[in-house]
Amino acid sequence: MALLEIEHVTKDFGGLEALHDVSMSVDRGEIVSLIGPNGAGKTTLFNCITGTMPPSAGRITFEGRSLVDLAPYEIAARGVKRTFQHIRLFDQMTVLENVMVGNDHQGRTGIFSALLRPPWVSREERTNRRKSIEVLSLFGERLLPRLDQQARMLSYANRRRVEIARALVSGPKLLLFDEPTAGMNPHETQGIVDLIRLIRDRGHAILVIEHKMKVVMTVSDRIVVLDHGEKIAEGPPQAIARNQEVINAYMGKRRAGID
Amino acid sequence: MFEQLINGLTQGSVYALLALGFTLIFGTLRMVTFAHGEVYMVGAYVGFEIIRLLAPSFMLAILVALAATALLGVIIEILSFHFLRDAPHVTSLLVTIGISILLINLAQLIWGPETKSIPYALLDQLDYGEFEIWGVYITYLQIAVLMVTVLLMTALYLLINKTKLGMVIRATAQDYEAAYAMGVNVNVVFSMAFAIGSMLGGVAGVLIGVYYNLFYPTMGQLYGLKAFSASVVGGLMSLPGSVVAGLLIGVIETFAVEFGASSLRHMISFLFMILILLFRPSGLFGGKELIQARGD
Amino acid sequence: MPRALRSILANLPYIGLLALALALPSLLGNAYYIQVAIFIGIYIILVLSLNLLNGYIGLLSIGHAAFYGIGAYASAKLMMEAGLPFILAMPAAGLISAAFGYLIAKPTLKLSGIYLTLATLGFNMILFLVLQSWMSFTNGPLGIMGIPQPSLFGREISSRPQYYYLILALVLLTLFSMQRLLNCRFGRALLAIREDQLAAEAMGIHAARYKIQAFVLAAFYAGIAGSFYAHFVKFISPDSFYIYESFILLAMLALGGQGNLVGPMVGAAVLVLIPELFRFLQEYRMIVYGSVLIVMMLVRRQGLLGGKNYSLRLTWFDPPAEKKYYRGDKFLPEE
Amino acid sequence: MFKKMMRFAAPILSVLLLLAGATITAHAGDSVKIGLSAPLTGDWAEYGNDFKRSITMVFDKVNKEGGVHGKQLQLVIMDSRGDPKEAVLIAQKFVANPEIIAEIGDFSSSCSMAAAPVYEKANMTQLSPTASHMDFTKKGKNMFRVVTTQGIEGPFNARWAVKDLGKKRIATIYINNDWGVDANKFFVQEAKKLGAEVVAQEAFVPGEKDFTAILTKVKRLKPDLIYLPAFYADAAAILNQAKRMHFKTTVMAPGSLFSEKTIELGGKAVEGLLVAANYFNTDPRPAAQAFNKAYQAAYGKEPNMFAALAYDAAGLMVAALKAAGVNDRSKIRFALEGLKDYQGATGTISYANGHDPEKELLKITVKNGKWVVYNP
Amino acid sequence: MLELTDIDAYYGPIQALKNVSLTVNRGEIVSLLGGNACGKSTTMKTILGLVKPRRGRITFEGQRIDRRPPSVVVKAGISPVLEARRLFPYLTVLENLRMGAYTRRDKKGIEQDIERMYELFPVVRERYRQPASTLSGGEQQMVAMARALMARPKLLIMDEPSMGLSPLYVEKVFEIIETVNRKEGVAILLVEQNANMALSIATRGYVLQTGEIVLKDTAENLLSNPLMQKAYLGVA
Repeated sequence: MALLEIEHVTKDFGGLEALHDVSMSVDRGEIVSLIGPNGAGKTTLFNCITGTMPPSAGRITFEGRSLVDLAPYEIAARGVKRTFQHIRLFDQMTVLENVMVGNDHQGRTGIFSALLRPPWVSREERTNRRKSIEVLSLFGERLLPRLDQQARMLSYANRRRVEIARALVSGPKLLLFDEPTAGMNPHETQGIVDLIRLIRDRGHAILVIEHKMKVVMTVSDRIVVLDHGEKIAEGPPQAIARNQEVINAYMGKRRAGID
Repeated sequence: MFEQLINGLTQGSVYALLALGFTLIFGTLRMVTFAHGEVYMVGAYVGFEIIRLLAPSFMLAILVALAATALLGVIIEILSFHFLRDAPHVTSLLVTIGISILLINLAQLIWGPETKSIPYALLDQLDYGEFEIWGVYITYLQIAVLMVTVLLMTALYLLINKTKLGMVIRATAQDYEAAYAMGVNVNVVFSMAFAIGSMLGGVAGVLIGVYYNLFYPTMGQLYGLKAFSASVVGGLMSLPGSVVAGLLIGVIETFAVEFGASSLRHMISFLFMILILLFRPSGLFGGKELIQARGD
Repeated sequence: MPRALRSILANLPYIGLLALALALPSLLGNAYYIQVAIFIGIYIILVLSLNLLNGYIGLLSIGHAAFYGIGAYASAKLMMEAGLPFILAMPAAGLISAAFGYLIAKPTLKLSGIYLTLATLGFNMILFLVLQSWMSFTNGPLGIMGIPQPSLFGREISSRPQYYYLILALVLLTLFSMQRLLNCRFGRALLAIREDQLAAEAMGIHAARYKIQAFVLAAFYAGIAGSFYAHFVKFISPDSFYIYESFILLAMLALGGQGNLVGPMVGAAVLVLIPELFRFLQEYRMIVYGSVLIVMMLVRRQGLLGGKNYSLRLTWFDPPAEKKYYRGDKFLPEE
Repeated sequence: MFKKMMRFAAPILSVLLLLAGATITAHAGDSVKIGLSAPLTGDWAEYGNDFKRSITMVFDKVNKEGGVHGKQLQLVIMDSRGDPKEAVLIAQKFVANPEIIAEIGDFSSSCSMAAAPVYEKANMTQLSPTASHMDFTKKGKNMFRVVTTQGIEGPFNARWAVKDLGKKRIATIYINNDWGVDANKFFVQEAKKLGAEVVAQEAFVPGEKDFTAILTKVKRLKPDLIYLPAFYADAAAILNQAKRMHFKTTVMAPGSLFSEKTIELGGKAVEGLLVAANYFNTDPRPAAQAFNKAYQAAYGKEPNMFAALAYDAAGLMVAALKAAGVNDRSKIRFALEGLKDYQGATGTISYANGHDPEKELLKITVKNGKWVVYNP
Repeated sequence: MLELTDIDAYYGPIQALKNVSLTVNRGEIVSLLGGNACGKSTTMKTILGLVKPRRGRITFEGQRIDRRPPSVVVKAGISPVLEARRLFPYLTVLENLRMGAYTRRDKKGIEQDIERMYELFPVVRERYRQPASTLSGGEQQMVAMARALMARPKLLIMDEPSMGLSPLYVEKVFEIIETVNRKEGVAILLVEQNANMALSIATRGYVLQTGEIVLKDTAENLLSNPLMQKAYLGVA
């Protein structure tokens, strides 16, 4: 059984169907890309998985247990973490704190233990810091010197990186990346591609929404194509690249007159 | 009972007028003002001065109060909103609190802290006979208060739904960025909305000031807060909702006194507000009428 | 440098300030100034507690005086009628206030933004009106008089300097506990919720629970401040807990700057002092107060010390950890 | 490090500087200072200003005549806003200033009583012109008042209403504050004892303006007398609204309503209002006439009862200072206790039996828009 | 007619546009292409005056319009079709059209134009009494275009008109864009992700990548330019 199973998921917003009967799955150690033109329902699918907007119909199971009707924080605690299309960092917190928040659900420190500070509290805090710094070190020298900078001071690419680190720090079983390379130059994009592979190699499954075909083609094990809320194709990169329907949907049809 | 109903409606119409102001301002600017009660107070004092110094004319007092409170509204808008558009909500809120403190104390300097009233010789010229219906005496002043209220509400309804300005206010309320991109000077629209809301408050001040013939600096405090809860009960953005909620609260308060709960009286509006917030945060009627108001 | 010496040096500013605070009564001498200092202390606790909500978790409460009032009435009643000693009455007042905080927070927290704010306003008004009209319990607008003096460990607290040291101790406790709370998982979660609740929840933070906890905590601290107030002024009446008191707390917070522990203290001090300093202006002084508030919000909306994280890290208790793990481009493997 | 320290210390230093600034107090050479704590802003500001006017007038006169024991009297006025907490702060400020020898105020019972422990501890005399709460003078040995308490006024009015006027069905409408609750309680107790039926007791909160609901209800109960412990603005509103609904009945009220303002605000609606007053402008007693004239000369308007009470407070204070000297706070109270038959504008005052004065009250009423002595 | 020279724009500390220069001539359709977050919408907002550029200049028919509010820009003859349409959801379709003509004072002309829009967009006539939010996405796009045309613009700038529309409607929308361009003689700056579609009706195109213009050419050349595919889609 696959890690994440999505079966016949439909989501409608007051009559407008953003997703229609979508089924797909993500397996352990797999990178699956979700592509499709703007407004195809990719982000909506992410929102359904993470509990931000529960699906109107259909089943979503993770490790065999249903995710539908769980709150976002519960889903996150089960090991599903995400990044956002429009980067959502905690702007006034430092880089390190941002990443440490990703570990919140693994902590035990509550009000009373915070006040009394038994030894395990500082141990927990230390472990959290160490893990966070370790994750941040995946980006080499880019973020380590900026641990104590407020997130809002970072460049666009670095913000992306912090967001990824935040999602990654708790060691989730499944990572959802929503356009991780948007707004990055080719060099930076390559860095992300390498990183996604590295993450996969560490044993995380990844579902990624991406527009840059080059990224999609090089990084994916499998590609799922959405258009107007429906899955129109699924398969390995080579097959998708040749699929005319996909090309039409994604890049827009060439009009007969000019073609 | 009929008499109590009339009492409640008179009282409620004031809440309604004030609540309309809150609603218009919140609906358009998405900000809460705590200086609205003081706008009401200023309106009342302006009316008082006009009747006392110029002429014992109800209409004149209302007109001048309209102008004065519109101006005051624009000033408040500029201080509390225009300069603070990108600031957190609480900043605007605090400025209006500051303005409220300032206005109360300025009024105290100008008119003195004591309760003033229009001399009876002048007031008699304003009057107004009375008539009896089912054993209840109703004065023409009471009728005038109700009529002006109804007139204003109708005027506001027409303004919002039938004029270009109204359309622009609604458009700005719904999506001010899009309105801005259409070439609307949204700053002016915000000021206008605030001014109109303040005018309603100002007129309420004149009406109630003359009706009870009592003017004092802190007269707007409790009224302001209650009208505000009426606005919430009505849905914060619904103009008809504020009217109904205002009237309803007025009537319920009156009947609370009738049934021996005088001390509960002032709690009612706030209890009502909390209940609405808990069980129906969008207000009695869904609460989107300002931005939903339909012309035809 | 030996570690002890280093931490003494690092804590020098705090030691200096503490010494100053301890010496303040003898420096001031005059009982009136000590009294002003005591009121500053009360407001520091109140504003710090409000700061938990408005500054840290981003819930705008405009009815905080309600919890202050509950604490004051609870403490007075517990001591006068249940015969509890002060040392029990004060925390009990805090707990009762916290319980009300829970009752308010639980149902209202599902409301968003402005609606929650309005609910706090409504609660404050209702509490005020209840205190005013429940004659048999609160003695209505007459208020409760003759509230006994506190006594701690057999010692009566009666002189101004004694009260001063009591409130100083409470302020220090508040600061100490808050900085412990905020410098760990709990505080980080609050900030994350303030910054972006959706992202925080997507990272596994149980926002609703944290919000309730923050509300309860804030109510607790406010209740403690109320208890002290009751036993200090020895007279409480509903007027002291009217919505305008909440507004003043908000003003103090906004003026000082929120989201850190220093700003609220400064805000409380300044707004207690302004009316005192302008007492000679008699009826003009409230005009000054209102104007200061307006001008301040327009020219420096983040407050005197807002927008920055003034870390109140007490280095004896919390050695900064990150430096230990990060050396140059390498981080140390697990110990 | 230093920077960090400064960043932290700067706000606190600035606070200290502010405090230091506040310590610069004026030094007066040959003067005696009396504190006045009164509401100059807020809901009760008008009364505070009445205090200020009357007391300034008395002190100016005394100073012109050479002062007390050769020293000029100086009034230190502070605004309590009607807030008990403020009153406590002010008390502390007065007590801490060794030049201030005694205090007059506050206006409301709650402020006066909140501040009382501070004065008591410092052994400073606190003389409130108007605090009428029964417990005020029980707060300590240094608390005095000029006004008669509701404990005296209430039963006095009840006897007037029930025994003299023969009213049997009585309704009360009272302001829900410390004073109003007391005023209502003492009246109702006595009236019931005398056999009257109290058909309604309606409270209203300070600031209330709409009384139609209460009046409609009371009207239906057909009382033959309404007792109205309220202040003049409220009373004027109540009576105006009652008139508008053609609700005619006898109305009686405590001395709080005795003011020109009642007639100014109430117009024809207050005709026939019955009041028992401490002070009356056309009171033929010389002290009252002297005050009335002096006040009119100074401020160009008729004084009210509050002004008269404050006038007497100032006069009593001057008398006490003359007797006790101006050097020792603790002596003033003995001087006050020793005063016999002080002829004040509000009657003959002595503190021989406790710190509440016993005075003969005047029965007055409104006739043709004027206050006149009640003459059945 | 429209000329952007060396525009730099920022969102907070983040640079969104670097050195962007482009021109639109009278009567032509120009496409501005690029992937997500590449600065397309920012360019459009900068032209409209919703974002203030930190550097550079924008002229329209010789008039400087950078740093001017939208009211001036719209009056000068530039009308926007906003991203995601941004209709006023609770105004009727007719009211939305009137909002488009906000800056105009000629009542008669406005009424005539409304009639014209009814002809150009039959949907608008059918639905003119309905609140805009009750329309489908494609219908809303029509209304949005009609609203923009109500200002009688000389230049129409359109932000992703194809977004979220069904293929059928995308086709239709582009047809209408062409019609509008031809019939009304309005120049159009088309900000699009749907490259093939956009270029098929455009005369020229620009490709943006991370806030910089990386390619500019005629539409035909761009369509056949392999670099364009690479830059825009990252297809190898």
